[in-house]
Amino acid sequence: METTTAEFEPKIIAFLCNWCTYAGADLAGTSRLKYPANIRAIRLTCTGRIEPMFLLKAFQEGADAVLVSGCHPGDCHYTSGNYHARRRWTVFRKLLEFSGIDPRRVLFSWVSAAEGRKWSELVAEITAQVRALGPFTSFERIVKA
Amino acid sequence: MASDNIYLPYLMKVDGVRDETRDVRTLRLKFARDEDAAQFSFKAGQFGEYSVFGAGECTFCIANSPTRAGCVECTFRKAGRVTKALRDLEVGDTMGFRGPYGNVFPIESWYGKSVLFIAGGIALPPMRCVIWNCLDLRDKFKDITVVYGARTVGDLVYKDELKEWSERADMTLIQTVDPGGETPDWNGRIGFVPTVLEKAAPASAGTIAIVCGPPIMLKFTFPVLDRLGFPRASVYTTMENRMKCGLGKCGRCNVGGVYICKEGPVFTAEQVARMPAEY
Amino acid sequence: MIEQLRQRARELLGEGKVALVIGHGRGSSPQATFPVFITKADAVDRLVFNPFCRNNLAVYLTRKDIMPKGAVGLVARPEEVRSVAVLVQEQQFDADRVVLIGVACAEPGKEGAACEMLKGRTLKELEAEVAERLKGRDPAQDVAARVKELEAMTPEQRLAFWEKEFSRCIRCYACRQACPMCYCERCIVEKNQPQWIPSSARPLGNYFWNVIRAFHLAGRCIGCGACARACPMGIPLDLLNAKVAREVKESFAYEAGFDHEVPPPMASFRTDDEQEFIK
Amino acid sequence: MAMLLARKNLHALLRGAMEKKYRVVGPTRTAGIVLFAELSDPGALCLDELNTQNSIKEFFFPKSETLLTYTLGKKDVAIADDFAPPRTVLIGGRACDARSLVALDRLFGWDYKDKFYFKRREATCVITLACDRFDEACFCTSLGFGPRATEGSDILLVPAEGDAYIVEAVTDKGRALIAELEDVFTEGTPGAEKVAYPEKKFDLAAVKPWLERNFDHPIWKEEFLSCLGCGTCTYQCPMCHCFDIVDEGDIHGGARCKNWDSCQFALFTLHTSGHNPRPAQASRWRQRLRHKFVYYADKFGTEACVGCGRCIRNCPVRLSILDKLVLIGREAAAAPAPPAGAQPRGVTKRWRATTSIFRI
Repeated sequence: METTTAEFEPKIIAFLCNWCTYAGADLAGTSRLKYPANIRAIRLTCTGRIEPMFLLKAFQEGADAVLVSGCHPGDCHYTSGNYHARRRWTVFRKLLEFSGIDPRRVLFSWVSAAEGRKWSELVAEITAQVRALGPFTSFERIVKA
Repeated sequence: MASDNIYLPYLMKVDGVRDETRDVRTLRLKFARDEDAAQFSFKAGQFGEYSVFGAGECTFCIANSPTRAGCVECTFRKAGRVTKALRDLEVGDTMGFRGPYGNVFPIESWYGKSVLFIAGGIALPPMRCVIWNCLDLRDKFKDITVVYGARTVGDLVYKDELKEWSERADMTLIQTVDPGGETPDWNGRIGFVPTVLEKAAPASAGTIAIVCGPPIMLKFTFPVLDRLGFPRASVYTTMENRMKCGLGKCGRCNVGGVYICKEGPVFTAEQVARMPAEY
Repeated sequence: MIEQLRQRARELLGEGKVALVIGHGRGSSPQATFPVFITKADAVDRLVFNPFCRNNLAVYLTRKDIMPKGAVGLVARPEEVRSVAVLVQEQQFDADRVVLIGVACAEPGKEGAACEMLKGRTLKELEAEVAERLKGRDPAQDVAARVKELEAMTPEQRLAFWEKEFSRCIRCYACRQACPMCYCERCIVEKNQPQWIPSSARPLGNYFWNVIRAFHLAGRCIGCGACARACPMGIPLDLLNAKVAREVKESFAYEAGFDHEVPPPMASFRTDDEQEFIK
Repeated sequence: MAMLLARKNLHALLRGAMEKKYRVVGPTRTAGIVLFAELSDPGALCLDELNTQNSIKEFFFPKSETLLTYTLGKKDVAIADDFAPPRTVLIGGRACDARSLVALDRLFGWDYKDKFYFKRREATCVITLACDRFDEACFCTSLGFGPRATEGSDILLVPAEGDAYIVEAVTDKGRALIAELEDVFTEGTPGAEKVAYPEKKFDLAAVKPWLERNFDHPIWKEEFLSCLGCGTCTYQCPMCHCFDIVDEGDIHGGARCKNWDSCQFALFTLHTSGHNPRPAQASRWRQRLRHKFVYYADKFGTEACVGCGRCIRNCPVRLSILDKLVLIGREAAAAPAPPAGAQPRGVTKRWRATTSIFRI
């Protein structure tokens, strides 16, 4: 990746639901809305499909932050996948925090297929936030050991 | 191996890929370094540890005959992490091989006798090495008979070779599939290997029997051979237990006090009878 | 009290209501009790109960290799009652498969503390009785205090703390094996396609294993502390579990093992669950 | 006259070794338990406990050893296996720990020689401490040696009256280390040895033939029901040596590792087909006992057990191998072996299938 400055460019792995956020991100693209290229999107059927292990694996592979994003409550393509996911993440992010992973590196959002603008703004915001945090070197220490 | 690291594999290049069935594949491997190829030799019955770097190691017998050396072949079914990775390899890719390990079939002591091979399903590969070894020394043996069965016609491996064997006048091939596994044009037998064997009733006098199959097949085939009058010392099998090191250290392949990897994999039925029922 | 316990066990076995009673037996000292398996009414004198009976016996109820076909009697402290409630809630077996012999100690682990029989007979009665006994009492205050200490640290400090604790992990899985809720036929750590959790006892695998295990117990752990006591390397696993249990309680107003008839919290939801953390 | 090490000079000995650039490993207290670990300074040495939680095998056969590293190219793979273990002084092991090394030498040197183990062996000087106490889990004497046996040690320190250890240099390596650190040792008249011997608890000579004869016996079904199937006993055992070989890494490269594995795990022997030769926990216990006292003894001339008692102290359900050996010893005494040659041992008349005979 080319950067004009020596500024740190974080890698953010985004696990996106196929029906809402992925489509929202697509809309942002077709609407020519600009947002930072730090996001690596992984499309999944539903937020309910996202295993907690996916997040840990992303950190193992060098992610500086992870984002999980799906349909707003009530809008799940499979009726209730996002409700189940919400419960899971409520606990898992607290556990990760307790295990030493900065909660500012574990992010969640609801972005619908119509919210291209929200998506672009969200990405800009979290990229700036993670950039300010710097690289996740402490986890890299565990991976490399 | 030149190295003092007994866990260090030879680097091998995939030289050929052949699909045997829907999920069974044969790889032909050549040594990446000529000096390894020059000093490598093996005998029928030995096995090796095949590895894909990043996926791990897996134990298979060497499936080609030492009379047709110059390469190492393995036939495997895609079942787990390593075999999946092996299946993803293409010609020219690099993988690892440690071996040869284990004891051998005492083929020279069978000279002048008839040999009967009995194999089930994916157990033909360990047998294939011995069959070709015997066929390549055809005049040393009297009758050569192969009884081979699989669950379905589609599960029979080495179809080209089966065709060749069935057409050869100097050997007999009896093929069978489990009831329900036949196709409309199937002209082999139908039935489980032990049953088909008992019906075929090959002569036991002056005959060596070599059996290979899953534990459950062995348990049903040995009694048949007992009844057909084969002395247990003339019945050979190659046992396959889960192995990791192949070097008699990792401690998992033993049946009773016998380490399959070091004292086997080739045993006579007489030796198997002395083992506890834990295989 | 012990006579009442033995009498109930004697009746259950004598009347053929259960094929087996699992309880605590006397070891070389009162402190060293261990699980015993009693199949005959005249052997119930082997049962003991004292404040040092700390093994969670519910762990055996899902062991297919030893459990009889019929019903099982279980000497059940509040920990076992709650464990059985979770196992029944998760449909591992029917409630009538286990006959609970309720017992309790006023201060587990304390020499001379009073022990008594619980009155309830059915799982539902015992759940209520245990809930009543535990009301307003936090038996694991020291654990809660240590959780608070850790929470006061920065994430970096906590990561360093756990890195150091987990560095001792030898991956013996005593934590898993001692836990009644870890009944999976194949644990996630044994799944290798892909290899979710590295199996080597190295920092990354150790971190993943211990964190994921705690998560898999979310809303299920009843806080018996068997994992931490089983750990031969002194890793404070109970802190992870206590933290998760507290989050579940605060977010979903749920505590595991008091009602086997409600849906498990991680397999259900409310449309108005909290979501402040979601942007 | 004998060579002595004053107890107060113990730290000086370790400091001397550290100054000579040895890695010093010894018992140290961490998180409430005493473990063998690298000592950062001599003061970290902790000799309070009779026996450490972990065994010394970790320093010869680590829980995860890198056998080779690989770097993945497009079609090629580069592998490397440089290995140079640190020069180490290992202090504070017991006679049982030291004896385990001699027994493990035979396995790792059997035919194929495991360089990782032997290079660590060569680089390590083992200073053993004879025991001045024992506990109920100790049974070295039942295995035919004792708390001041020298086997496997390079130097043996025997506690004696007068706050000193009597120093026995057992090997050339031990003598060389003593010469290197000679300042801390003194010559003197030794006080009486303070060595405590646990009583002999079973007859080893009777246990082995009983185990050989009784592959099928009600004991196997009745006595091991409480086993949880964890690997604690085998991982803390100085003699258990089973391992797994796995690759760890990413798309660029990684390492092939030799990791501890345990015969007590259900997956240990599971075939790809789903068949498991040892289907029940009790069959795994039988394997553990028979491996230690029959198979290993037959192959290597020594039991794969040194009586250190770690498996007993650490078992979450207090399932004691010693209790079972005592029980087997009693069984053996009650039913003596049939006369030799009466019947060839264990020959199958009927071909049987492996089944689970362990359910209640």
